[in-house]
Amino acid sequence: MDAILKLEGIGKMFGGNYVLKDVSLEIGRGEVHAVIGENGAGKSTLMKIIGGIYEPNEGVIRKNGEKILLHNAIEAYKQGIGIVHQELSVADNLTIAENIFAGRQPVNRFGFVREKQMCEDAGKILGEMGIRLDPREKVGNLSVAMQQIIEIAKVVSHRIDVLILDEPTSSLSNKEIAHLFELVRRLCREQGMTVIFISHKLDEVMAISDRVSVLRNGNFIGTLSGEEITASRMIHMMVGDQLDSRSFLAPKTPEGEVILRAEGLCREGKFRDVSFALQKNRILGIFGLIGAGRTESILSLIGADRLDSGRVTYEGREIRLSSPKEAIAKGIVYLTENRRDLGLFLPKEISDNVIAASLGAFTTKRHTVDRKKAGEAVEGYIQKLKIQPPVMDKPAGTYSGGNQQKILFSKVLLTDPKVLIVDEPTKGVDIGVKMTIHHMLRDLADSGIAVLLISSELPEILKLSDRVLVMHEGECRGLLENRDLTEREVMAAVYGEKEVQQ
Amino acid sequence: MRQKMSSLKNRILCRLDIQASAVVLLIVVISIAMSFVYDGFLSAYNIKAMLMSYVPEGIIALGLTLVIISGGIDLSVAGVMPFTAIVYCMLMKAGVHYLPGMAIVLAAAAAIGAVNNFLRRLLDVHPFIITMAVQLTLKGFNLVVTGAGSISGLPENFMEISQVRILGLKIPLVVFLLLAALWMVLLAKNRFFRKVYFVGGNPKAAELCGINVNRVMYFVFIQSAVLAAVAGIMAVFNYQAANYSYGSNLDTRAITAVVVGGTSMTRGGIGKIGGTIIGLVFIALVYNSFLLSGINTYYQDVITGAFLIGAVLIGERIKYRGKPGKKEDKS
Amino acid sequence: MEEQKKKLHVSGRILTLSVTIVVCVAVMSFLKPETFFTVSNLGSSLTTVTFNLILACGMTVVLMLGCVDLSVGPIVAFTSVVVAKLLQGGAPIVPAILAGLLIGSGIGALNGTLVGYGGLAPFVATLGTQSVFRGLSYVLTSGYSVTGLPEGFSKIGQGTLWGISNLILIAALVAAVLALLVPRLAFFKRVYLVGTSRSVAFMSGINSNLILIAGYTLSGFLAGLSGILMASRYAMGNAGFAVGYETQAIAAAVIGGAVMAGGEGSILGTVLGVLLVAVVNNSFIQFGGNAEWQTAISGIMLVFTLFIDVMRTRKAKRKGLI
Amino acid sequence: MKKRTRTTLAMVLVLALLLTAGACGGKKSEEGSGAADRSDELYVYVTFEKGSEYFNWVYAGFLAAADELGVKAELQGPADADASQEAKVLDTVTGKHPNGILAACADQDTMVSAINNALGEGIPVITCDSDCPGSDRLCYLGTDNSSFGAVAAEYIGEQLGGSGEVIIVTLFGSAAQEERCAGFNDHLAEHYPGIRVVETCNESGDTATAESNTTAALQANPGVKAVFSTGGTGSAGAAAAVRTIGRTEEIVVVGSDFGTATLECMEKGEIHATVVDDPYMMGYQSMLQLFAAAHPTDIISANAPYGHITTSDIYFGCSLVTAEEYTENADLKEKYTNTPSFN
Repeated sequence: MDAILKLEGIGKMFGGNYVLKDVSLEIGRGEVHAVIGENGAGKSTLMKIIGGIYEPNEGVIRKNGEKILLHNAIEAYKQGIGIVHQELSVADNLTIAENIFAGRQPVNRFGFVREKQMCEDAGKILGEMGIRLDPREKVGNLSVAMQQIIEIAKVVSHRIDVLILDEPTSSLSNKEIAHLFELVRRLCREQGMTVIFISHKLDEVMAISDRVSVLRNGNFIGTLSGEEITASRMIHMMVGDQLDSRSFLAPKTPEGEVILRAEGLCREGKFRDVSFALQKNRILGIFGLIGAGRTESILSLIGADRLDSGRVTYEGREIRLSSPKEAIAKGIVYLTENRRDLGLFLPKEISDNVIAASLGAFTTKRHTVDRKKAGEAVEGYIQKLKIQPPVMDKPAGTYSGGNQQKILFSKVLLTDPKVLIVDEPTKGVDIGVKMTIHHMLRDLADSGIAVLLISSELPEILKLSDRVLVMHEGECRGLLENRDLTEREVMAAVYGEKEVQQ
Repeated sequence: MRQKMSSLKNRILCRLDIQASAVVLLIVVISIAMSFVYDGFLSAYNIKAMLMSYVPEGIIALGLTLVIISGGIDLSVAGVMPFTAIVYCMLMKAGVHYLPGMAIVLAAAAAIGAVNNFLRRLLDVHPFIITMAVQLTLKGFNLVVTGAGSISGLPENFMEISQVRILGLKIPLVVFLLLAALWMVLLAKNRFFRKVYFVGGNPKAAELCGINVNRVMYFVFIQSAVLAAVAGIMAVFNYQAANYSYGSNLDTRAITAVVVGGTSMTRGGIGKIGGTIIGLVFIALVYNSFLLSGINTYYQDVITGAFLIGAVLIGERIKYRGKPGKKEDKS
Repeated sequence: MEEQKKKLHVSGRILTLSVTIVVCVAVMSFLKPETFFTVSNLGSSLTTVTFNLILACGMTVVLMLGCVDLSVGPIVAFTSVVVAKLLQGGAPIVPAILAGLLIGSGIGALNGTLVGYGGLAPFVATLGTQSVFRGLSYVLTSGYSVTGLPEGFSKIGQGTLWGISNLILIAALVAAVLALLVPRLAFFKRVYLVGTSRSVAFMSGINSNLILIAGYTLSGFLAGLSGILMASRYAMGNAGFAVGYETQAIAAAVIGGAVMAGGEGSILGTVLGVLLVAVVNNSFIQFGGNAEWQTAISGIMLVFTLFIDVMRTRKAKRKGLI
Repeated sequence: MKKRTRTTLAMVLVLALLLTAGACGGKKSEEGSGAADRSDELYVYVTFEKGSEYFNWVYAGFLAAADELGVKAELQGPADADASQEAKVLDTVTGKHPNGILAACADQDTMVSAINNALGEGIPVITCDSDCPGSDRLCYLGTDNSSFGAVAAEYIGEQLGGSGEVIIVTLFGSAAQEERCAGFNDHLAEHYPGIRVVETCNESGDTATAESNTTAALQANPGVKAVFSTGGTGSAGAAAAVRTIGRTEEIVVVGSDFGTATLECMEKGEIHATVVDDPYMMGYQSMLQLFAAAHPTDIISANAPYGHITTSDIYFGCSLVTAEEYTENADLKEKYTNTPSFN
């Protein structure tokens, strides 16, 4: 197996600590090579290094034997390496065709874009991927899932022989995932393309990849090939010795009464008759893939977005929340999954971020901010959640993903909520912090708070939720009791009985 | 089927830019009404005079459209226009022929445009601040160089060329129409010009898919300054003189035209040259109607300001149904 | 690094400004002892700078909101005209003044609503109100100064208290109150957060639109106050007052450390910015430099102070401070 | 989507009707008193800094003469001093083919092509207050600005007894005010060599800026005994400056024109005298000349296609009104305080 790509001793440092340490591995030509690891294992960083976005502090990348040095995306494309990023990078003010051929549209001799030919080429590429979309459609009008596919089409349209897919299936439906895998296999067979596929969903990895490399906490553990690729081996290598108790964290207190009930929530084009009930001391998990309308329904519930119809009763009385401000005042708090745009004031220091949601509590009679009381509260949470480095005046933006999530939790908990809604709480967080968050959520529930957990990570849902509400494409597909519920049963509910049999 | 229908509706919708069409409707209604008030309103002479009076604003509005689409703003144009007019006259009086003189002045403007972007990146500051500082500096310089008087008595060969008419139109108007057509086609079709939409829409994504964002921003600020220089030169063609007071609040009128035409300052990457020209015609029309109908022209500022706010409100409320702009944090 | 850089940036800026002012004053007092460093010169040049100072304080708050207010000049003119017409029509002084402050705040609130609920870009909204109220000022007066104001009213702008001109005292009061409240008041902490990111503030339960309206209302109120003081100082209301004052206010605030991206800036920095521009202009005239250079000076100073700031943060970075 | 488009269209229509109603309403339909058939003749006065008090007085005279002759008059022009804007206004007005245009030019050269173009269309054009010598305008009616400056210099020369330092406050860029400064300096050099002009400040059309620049100049030259402002805004600013440094008694302040603010300072004794020309008469005379130019008789006139209009320029004298004269003389006060208003 001649290696199209060899990584030797790759090391990368962010703000003083190693994110990747001495990673060496080989990617065979024409194979589908999966790179797996828990959140925070350094998968995305490694891929960004291969894709030319980051430059490694140590180590060498060899392509077809000779050393290459990449500074930006353009040079990577020249070397035949294309990367599809985890966060969407499409310009939603432009058409599909323009997004696919960003900056390299076919032009005539005056440098004028040949519109017709561009649309035809775009149509051809979309056709190959089995998508019937009008290339002149504005990307802004497409669903998140469709935008992800446009992103992939854009990268594939470059003449590349190494395609990196950074967690591409996170927002695709089962049908779309099947399409994607079929396309990946076709690219490998027909065009001899090498695909590096990053995921932390083991079933997908087993379905598609020829070889699997495992990363843990920035170190390279090993590569499995052929029959060696089994779920248990992979989990063991991903999690290592530290026993990641995947078992269900049972509640320690009796079930409290229903504090919040939502019936028939609807919003045109986003979600239809979403209903659920939240009980004190219990965690209700909502499982579904991105684009299933879970976040949208919650945003409408707390008044951040429009709600067309539906009834919400809270502590016995019917309410209609007009803004997050009113929701927080009533004790209903939402921890957003979009830290960058909705969660934290990145350029501002920790103390500002933490007290931002409960300024009222820290305002003295003379309308001034009681700095001492605020300082103590923030200090308390820094100790309690062990935020590193434990300094008050460093900007939130300079912290790692895990610590940023801790800051967000401090901000939310400071408002001492009665109902805590967490959205993808462990996204982009390293394993250590993930454990603390899981145990914290369970302790919070035991302390009397009604917790609503939104997550697309099935193990996390199964580990924490007392009851699981399954949503798919804007509808509730079923409410399952979590008495040793298995992943298969949940997926069955997601797609409804018949589809799973195929 | 549903897929097909929505894209068809969509294509119509984005063609029929609500805000620009509302302004076109207003233009038609006002023209009809004015033709009753003053019968010579739709005469060739009046239309020509109306367009002639908005040539400098028009040329500058073309450049500003690209700057605003890319997410920036350029106030230095109000300093560059008189500056180039003055330097151009001084060069000609010093014996430089008007063609090389033109080249020198355009090069100087390009340098100013480059300085705008360089300082914007070096000082990591909003373009509003840097271009305002450059405007103040240039205006001060213009005042000192001309000693607050005006420069005239230009050489004979220039006086002749400046009176030449092409197809019955004066040179400044012809130059504006040519530039408008060129910029419209380039922005719609040319690959490099299209990059401005990417940089405006999603700068990070543009960087990732291989667009040299810095080079695009240099181009945007340079073309804005060069067009301001062209406006300055056209003023000298028009008046055969230069004065420090030219274009004293030209930037306000040009930006109003661009924004009324539908280019958005809260959402990057939205806007068309066609919209800007519609905005321009609208403002020229309002200005002209006041002049001809003899109403107290102080009301004109009130009406123009009110229409600017009204037009953008219509755009915000209808086109985006109040969806908050991605960049609403930026001013 | 961002916040440290910002912390260093604001306090560093205040340091640079104070040093520059002290150096200028020292040099000038040395070169022109009898004309520069006299109580009357310092006092009188301060008096003439008060209008800019009040407007610049209002502008600092708007910049902290990540916005800009181009309509302060016309608000000054419009308020002066309306108050003068009221007084000319025989209205008693105090109600006329209250009406003026109300008008200024009203226009500010309009700006805030257009930016907040209307979704307009701050530049576009205040550009619109700028031409509307400049036009209305001319419509009301068709260019004439509105005179014949009662003696008591012009006493405010022209009188002195303990030997110091009332204008300086009022401006100093405004600056002191704001300098005291801005770092402490919870309202300004919300302004500070909305300026950084409206969407994060909205999700954190801060009513961003209300804060925007309040910020612009404060700027409008201060512009109204300047309009009243100007009307009383020159005993007339005039539609041509304060043309282009918004540019000077923004320049002074930015020299003082305010950042257009919102969230940053201090009242003290702005005060020093206004003083520095005044000292430089004053010295320029003392040297008999032709006054035509004045417009260019503030432009060059703006770029220069920003430049020093960049150099200082770079040097600090090299020394591993941040 | 449909409902919202309907509301937009409705809103847009309302706005448009509002404007057009304004347009029709505003059509000037003043009937001239007495004169027979000339009521549809239109004479336009194009100025810069439309709204400055001085030009309001010129237009008042222009309008009075127009009413006398039973013709219509109109005031147009930019609010600022941007010469290129004023040239555009003149081009547009030419399109209306008025019977005559009176122009006060923001600067000497920019208006040349606009004026010649209007004359080319057969419209008589004359200039007033600030001339445009390079153009073929028929004649110029204006104040003899150099004598304007000389009158002020004479008064200051007497008051200061022939020696001392003086400051001039002027609007940079205004041709008329530049001539006044020149007249002031020449007269001083000739008759009162002992008096030295130490500083020329810019009032830049804003009272507060005039005050701050003048204050700084006064501080820089403590020996100054007199201040002369060549414009209305500058007068109020200079008076305020002198008041700021508290030397109202020692410093002689001479203003220009009779803006309401200047008159008030005169009453309070903060301005000792003001040089006044007669803008009202200038406007009135200009209208008469323009009317004559627009009505050629069968005798061929000096400037052929147009009527019998003076070929040499007309200069109006100016005089000095001291504070005492103004306060005692009742009808003088009455004349200047009832400012004409028109829309």
